[in-house]
Amino acid sequence: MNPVSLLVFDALLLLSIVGLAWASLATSDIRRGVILFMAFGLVLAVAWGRLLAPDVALAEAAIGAGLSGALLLAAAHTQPRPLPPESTNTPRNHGAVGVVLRWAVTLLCTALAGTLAWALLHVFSSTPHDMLPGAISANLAASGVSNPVTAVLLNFRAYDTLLEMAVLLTAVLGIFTLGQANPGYQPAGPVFDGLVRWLVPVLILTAGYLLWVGAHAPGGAFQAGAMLAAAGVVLRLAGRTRIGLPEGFMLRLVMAAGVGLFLLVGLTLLILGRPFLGYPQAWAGTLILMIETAAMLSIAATLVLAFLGGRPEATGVKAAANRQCEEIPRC
Amino acid sequence: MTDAMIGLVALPLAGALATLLLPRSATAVAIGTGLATTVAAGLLLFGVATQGALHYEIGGWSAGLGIALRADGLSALLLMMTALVVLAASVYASAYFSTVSERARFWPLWLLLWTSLNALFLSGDLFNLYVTLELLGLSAVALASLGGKRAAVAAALRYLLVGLLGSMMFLAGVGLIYAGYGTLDLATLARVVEPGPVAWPALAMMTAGLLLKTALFPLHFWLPPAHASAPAPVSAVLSALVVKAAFYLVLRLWLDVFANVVTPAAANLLGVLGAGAVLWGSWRALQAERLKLLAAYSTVAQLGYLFLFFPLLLALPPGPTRDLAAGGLVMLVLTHGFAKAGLFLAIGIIQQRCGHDTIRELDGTAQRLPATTFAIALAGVALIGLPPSGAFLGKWQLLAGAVETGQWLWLVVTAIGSLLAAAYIFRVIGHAFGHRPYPNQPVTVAREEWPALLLAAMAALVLGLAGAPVWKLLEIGT
Amino acid sequence: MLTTQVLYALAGCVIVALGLRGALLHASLLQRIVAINVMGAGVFLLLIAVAYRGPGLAPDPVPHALVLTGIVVAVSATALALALARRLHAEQGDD
Amino acid sequence: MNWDAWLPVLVVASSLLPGLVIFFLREGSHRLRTTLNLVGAGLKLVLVGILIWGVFHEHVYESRLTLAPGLDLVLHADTLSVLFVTLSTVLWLVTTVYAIGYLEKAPHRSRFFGFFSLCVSATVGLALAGNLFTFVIFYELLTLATYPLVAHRGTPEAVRGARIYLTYTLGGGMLLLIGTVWLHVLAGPTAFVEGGILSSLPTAYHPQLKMIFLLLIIGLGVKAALVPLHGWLPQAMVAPAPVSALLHAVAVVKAGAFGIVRVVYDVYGVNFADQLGLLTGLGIAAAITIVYGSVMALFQDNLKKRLAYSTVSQVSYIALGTAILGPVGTIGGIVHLVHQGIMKITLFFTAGNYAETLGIHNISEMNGVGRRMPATTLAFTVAALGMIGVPPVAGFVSKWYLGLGALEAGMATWVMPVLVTSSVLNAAYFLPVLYRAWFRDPGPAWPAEHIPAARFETSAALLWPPVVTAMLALAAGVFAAAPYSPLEWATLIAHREYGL
Repeated sequence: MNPVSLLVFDALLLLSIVGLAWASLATSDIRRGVILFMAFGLVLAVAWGRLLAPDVALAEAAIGAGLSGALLLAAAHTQPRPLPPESTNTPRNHGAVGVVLRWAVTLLCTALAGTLAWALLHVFSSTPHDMLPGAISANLAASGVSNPVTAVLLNFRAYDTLLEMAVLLTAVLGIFTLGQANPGYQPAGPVFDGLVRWLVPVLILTAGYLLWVGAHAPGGAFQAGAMLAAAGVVLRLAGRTRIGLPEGFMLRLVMAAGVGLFLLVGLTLLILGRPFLGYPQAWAGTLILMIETAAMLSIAATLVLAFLGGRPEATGVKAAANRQCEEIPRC
Repeated sequence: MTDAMIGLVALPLAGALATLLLPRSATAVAIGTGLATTVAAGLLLFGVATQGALHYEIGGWSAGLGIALRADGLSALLLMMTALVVLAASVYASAYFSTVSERARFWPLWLLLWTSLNALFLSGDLFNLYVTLELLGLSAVALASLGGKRAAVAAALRYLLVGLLGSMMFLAGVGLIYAGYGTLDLATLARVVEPGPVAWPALAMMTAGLLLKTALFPLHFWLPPAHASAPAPVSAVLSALVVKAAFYLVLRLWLDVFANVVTPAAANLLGVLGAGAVLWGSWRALQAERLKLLAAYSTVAQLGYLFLFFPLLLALPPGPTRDLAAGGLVMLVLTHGFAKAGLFLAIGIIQQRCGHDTIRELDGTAQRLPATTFAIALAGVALIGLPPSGAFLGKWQLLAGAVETGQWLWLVVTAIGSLLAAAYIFRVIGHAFGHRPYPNQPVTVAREEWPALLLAAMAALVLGLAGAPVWKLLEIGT
Repeated sequence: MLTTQVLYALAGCVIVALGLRGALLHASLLQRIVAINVMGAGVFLLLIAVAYRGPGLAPDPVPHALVLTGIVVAVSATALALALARRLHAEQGDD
Repeated sequence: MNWDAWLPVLVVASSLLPGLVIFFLREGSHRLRTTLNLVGAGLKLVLVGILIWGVFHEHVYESRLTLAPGLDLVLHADTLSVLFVTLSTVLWLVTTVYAIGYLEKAPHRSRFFGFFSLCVSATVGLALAGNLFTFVIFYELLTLATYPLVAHRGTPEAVRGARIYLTYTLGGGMLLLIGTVWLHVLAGPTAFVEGGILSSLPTAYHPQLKMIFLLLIIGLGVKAALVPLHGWLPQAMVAPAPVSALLHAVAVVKAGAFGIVRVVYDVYGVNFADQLGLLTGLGIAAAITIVYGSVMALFQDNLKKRLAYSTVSQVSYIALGTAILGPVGTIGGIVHLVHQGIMKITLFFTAGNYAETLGIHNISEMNGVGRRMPATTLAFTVAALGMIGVPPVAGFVSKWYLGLGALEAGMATWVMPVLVTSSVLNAAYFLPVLYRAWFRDPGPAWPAEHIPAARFETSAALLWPPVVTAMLALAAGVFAAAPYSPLEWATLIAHREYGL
């Protein structure tokens, strides 16, 4: 790709990204907005690829466009067809105040974009700081994995990832407090059912592959977790009641597994005299893989539960007892 | 002593997981974790007092590469306050929530909130601050919507959207800083950053995001409904700690990391917004119909006082007077934390026992719950800034700083604000002198009233009389 | 290639502005959530543009890790927001 | 345990601790509450006795607690503070006995006596304050402790009166705080030193010092009921009798006057204040208040309102005393602080007795009350004559010294007319009451006779306190020259202030 055609490709890509972003926000119908947003996510994934960020491209496609889109569509689905007046696209106050407000906000946003651009132009004109990437490539060998992004995520800045898993756990606990899951979907027709019969095993296989390959190539726990979640979502859409989610205590265990194992490893290392989350070089690879597996399960369970939109309808006998106990206080 | 730092994050996180896995004995596990974390906070405070600022590199990687945890005087004090307030509110919550399912859902989120607060006060890395802010926002929203009533859910949703907007602005600022200086560690950044086209926009973006989260005056609209409709222990922690965390970050960025980037003009802008918050918050609190709304607007006003310190601290040259003013600021932060938590817990008792918290019909209730009324009075004394309370010392330093630097506007605003605060507090206490006969047993619900009383007493008496060590601790900079 | 970084960074700024405008102006909750996600994507685009070092060279892995964390945090926040919106809608329905 | 550092704290604690304990007592435990009160009062009296003896022999008692760098809570016993502490301790003991009798079957007594002791601790703390910072702290604590007492009855007027009281005192407190902070920034920690400490400041600060003096005096003037700021005093009459007795004779009103004395003598130094021309302003304000108070008292039919306005004018004698340059004027002002306290508390006790025993609230209902309650009315007469300035009662002594001081300071041209007119006005509003009480025939029945005339005219606890204080007033006048008398002590203070 000679530079000129690369420039044309870049221009086209960016135009479509900005165009899709603008379109998804400009429409009045929420469904069109969400679908355009998903398209925006996918094209953005291409842009990540163009900027040599494959890990992020995978995550964007799977989580950013895929699952966020699925969540938004599920929510948009519950909106009654004729949108109630107050939630139409055009802002509430149409009068003079509305116009002034819109102009003021637009002005504010352009000013914000201007300052950002001005600061970034200044940054790009000076030589980029390579102090941190240099240190990473120097310490990559000691990190137990060869993919630098996974090394940063799970070794150098492991503490960030631990807290990020806690964020996921908080989100799903918050969703649980808000009530029961949405009603399920009607059973799928033969074609969709056939597709599901093939698609789900493939999704599970790719999830396993992505988990394993993350150590030395783009991939890792988040992308694998998203794949697994996709399998669960597809089963849910096909109207299946059992979508592979454990129940009761096991479900809570899986949800807590990601953060729990991470914390357990960190604390045992601390007890053994090493710094918190400071994996010994010999064990780093296996430890990271162990943590990533637990993280994958937790992420998958969390994202599926988010798609369900609430506490899953317990089906088993024990669950019935559990539900009955729920109602009587002091149980 | 550095293990105490890890303990402060790991213990509540482990507690959260334990309460999630064992819903039946969630309360016992939670209170146990709470005690352990408070001990850890005490150890840290002792460590910082004896050995000076503590520093811990997670994973053993040097600060540039990995994430560093830092604890200086200021963060150690805030951690200790957080521990005491959350522990007291936990004891209160164990009696406040009646059914097992409510408690099973409450405790994990509660301990996750505590984890995020401790992680935020300890963090020495910009992106890590973003993640802790996000964890704090989400757990606070989840807790605020715990009641499940329409008002609570609507307020929680608006709070979440505002929080997300704030976090995105903060992340944009972090991105700019990383682009410009190639490092995310606060200590190295403080050495490297210099005024320029990268530092100003980045600081502006980060500050805008944080002001949204700390509900400073023009951006405070989301706070009153969210804090007023949340369950009592949650609104206590929201008002006393969660908004303070964002303020702590503004303080850390402006006075510590970006010290030479910040201009007095920008500080004056913060001061003016703070003054607006003081007057507007107090005025709305005076007209509030419900006790919880009054307490929420009083939070908006009290935050205004904290921002009044910025123009003073920047105008004063580094030296003893500036340390005194900084000490006054911390004293106000701590006293408001304890007082507001005590006030909300007391209001929670009134709301639970009498079914309503409208101020006009308080006559009978204030008589049947004398200990609660006494807690409200003590908390009120601390909120107004009357002598035995720590806020009196804080306001004294604020007035002294205003006189020293000749910025008389802040002096006038503080005076008016304090009188308005006296008006809306004594409007409530005035109702305590109704006609009902005096009940024989002053404390009716021990497990709920003692936390409220102890918190309010901490603000109104202990901090006021035993506040001197705060200034000594603050000299231990990062 | 310097121009690629600049191009993508400017696009990022535009998307941030669009997202912010949408978040502030829209009345319907779902569109506000979409707008915030768009703004987040804009910020991530900035970060990745900063990480890009040129066609042949290895990019800086730190922003990639940050963006990965950012995406996961964004999706969990969106999930909670949507659940709150759904509960609010359900409450509005019956009262 | 080093005794000198702990005595002032013990003096304050001797009423603070019983108060805190009483708060949590159940309503029914009368005997325990009464013993606690009396033990506290007795213990305080003993401790104050030791304090007097020590200070008389140049012994230094000081306890210091650092609240923040540069801000110390200091309790320091010097001659002036001991005078005020003795006054409040003696009158607190007497008022406690009276209050126990007065609130026989009333509700909320634990709360009442709790705040009552807190109020006295604040007054004693204020008296013993070693620097302006501590003075401001106890000044605000006094407001907090007295608010529930004024609103004790819970009737709408009581709550309204308390709210007005609060608005005035908190506003004044804020101005006082600003003045103190401003002074602290200019002159550092302002300890109370006989002869004042501000004279050494550069002349560039003088305009600021004048502004600060104005702020301080307005802040203190609210509690000292100087004219424009006295509005709360008549409103606070809704409080029960022991409260208005202790408040208006000892605690609140005197705190303001004592503050003015402290600021003029121990912060500015009287010569420096005169050099700045501040004393004339203060003198004029005091004079206006004296005349205004007396004139307003003429038109009040309600007995307690009349006494309230008489307090407004009497307290300004102290301010007038400080405004008169020279030791003799100072003696007059300071000794009036004690005399007015004793006389006014007797008047309020007797007014309480009339209300409690016969249901009399207004002067028009007092016909022939002397025959029904001779002892109480006798005490009323002694105190009333003292207020007018008739020898041998204590009031005459202070007015005599004020007049003498004015002559010596050459300010007689306007001070003497003020003294004379106010004495005439005092006579104008007290003598008709005496005449009505002694020489008029009582009406067919008393408005509401609660306590029948048994062996004594009313219950013992109500009767003896006014009689004791009346005798004290008489003794203070007759034995003025005796050692340890208020006059002697005031002379000692004046000499130490002027460094004679």
